[in-house]
Amino acid sequence: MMRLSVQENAFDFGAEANAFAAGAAGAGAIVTFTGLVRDDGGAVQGLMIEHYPGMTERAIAAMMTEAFRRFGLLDALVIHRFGRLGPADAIMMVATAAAHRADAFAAAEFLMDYLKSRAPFWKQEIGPQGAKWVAAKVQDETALKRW
Amino acid sequence: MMRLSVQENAFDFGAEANAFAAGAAGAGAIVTFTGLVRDDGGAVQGLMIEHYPGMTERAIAAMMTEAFRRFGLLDALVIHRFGRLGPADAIMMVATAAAHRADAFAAAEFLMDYLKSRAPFWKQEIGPQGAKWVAAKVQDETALKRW
Amino acid sequence: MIEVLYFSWLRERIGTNREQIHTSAATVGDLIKELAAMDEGHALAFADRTSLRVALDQELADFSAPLAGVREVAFFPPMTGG
Amino acid sequence: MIEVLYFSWLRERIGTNREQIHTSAATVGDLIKELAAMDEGHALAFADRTSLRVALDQELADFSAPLAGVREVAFFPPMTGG
Repeated sequence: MMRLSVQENAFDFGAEANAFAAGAAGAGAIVTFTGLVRDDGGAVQGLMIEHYPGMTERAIAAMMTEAFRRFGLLDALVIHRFGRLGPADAIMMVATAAAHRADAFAAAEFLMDYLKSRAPFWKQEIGPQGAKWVAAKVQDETALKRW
Repeated sequence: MMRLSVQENAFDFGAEANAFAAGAAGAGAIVTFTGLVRDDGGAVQGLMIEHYPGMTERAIAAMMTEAFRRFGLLDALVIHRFGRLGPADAIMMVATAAAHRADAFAAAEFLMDYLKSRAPFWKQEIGPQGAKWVAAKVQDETALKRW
Repeated sequence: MIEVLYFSWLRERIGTNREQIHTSAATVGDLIKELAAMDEGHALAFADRTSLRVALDQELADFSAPLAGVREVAFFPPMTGG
Repeated sequence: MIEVLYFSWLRERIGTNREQIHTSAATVGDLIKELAAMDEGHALAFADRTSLRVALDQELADFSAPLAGVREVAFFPPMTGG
């Protein structure tokens, strides 16, 4: 069982987390991650997120399937937004359910590491001087090596 | 900033997660963990959790202070229930907020490892044959060594 | 006089969750010896020290810790929170 | 004929998000050479190959991958999701 949504609309983090926990029959451990738009003290007025429709869903589904296999998950959820986002908006969330906490944590970190560098999203920061593409970080690429 | 609650009443995981995310000004990453009562295929009808009032709050506050110091957290939340719980009830939750995901994940895992073995809670499983104290796991003690 | 608290199966074996003890024990270890000698329930509760933990005034401590100035001693098995 | 897609600053430099290309290029590397030679925008987009990624029919691939049977090629910079 897993659910994935690539969407322009905002989502309700808490409502999604509750629905996920309620549906994860037999789980002892639920981990969620949510990424928020940081305003960096006013330097960032928002984000514009571009993605590759079709490939995005395919790439995320492949990561989720791999996470199930590696960590024996009972359930997983990925929601990722695209389009225009404002400061403090939730960009995306991941939720994982497992019998025990070590697997739920590891799966959430695995999914995050792969979403950062292997799902076709590109972020643009909108600031007082206009829009600027966010550069990929070396440490995000390095993070993949641990899996 | 941090909040901790040791309580007998149930809590609303999603509502707490949303309130936490809304209050974590400047955060880019929010991690939550929730522990649920596993029914183990009907073998567990519920839990009875005993604790040491006073020491519990003190021990959790000390762990949270240490997590702030180590991981540069922006905010943290711990809710832990005691008393009688039913199958699939949420036992406890942890939430951490940081600028970046690595710190939010590490802090949540640190808090969980310490809550498991250093906060004065004792779980009793209630099953068809009556009540049975849950034994501490060697791997929970071992998990502390990584910090 | 010292307040001694018991939790989980230590509480069940001893049959109470707290008792006041007059003692001149210098350390936790000395106190354990005195308590274990009180009756069968106490003896059973303190039989296996590898699964015994202690807190002095609500802080975890070792069996070698001195009792001077301590008002509350708690004995319990390894914790199982989370 | 192959459908070529561009994202992020590759799209901006080239000035379009997709174009249809008649090519007999055998590999991604060969196709990049052809595209880079088209005009200034393409040349600029493909100037730095260390920050260039490619997907063939929506799967990540290497520059040495063959194009035989491929219908959709996408070029983009390193991804920044999450």
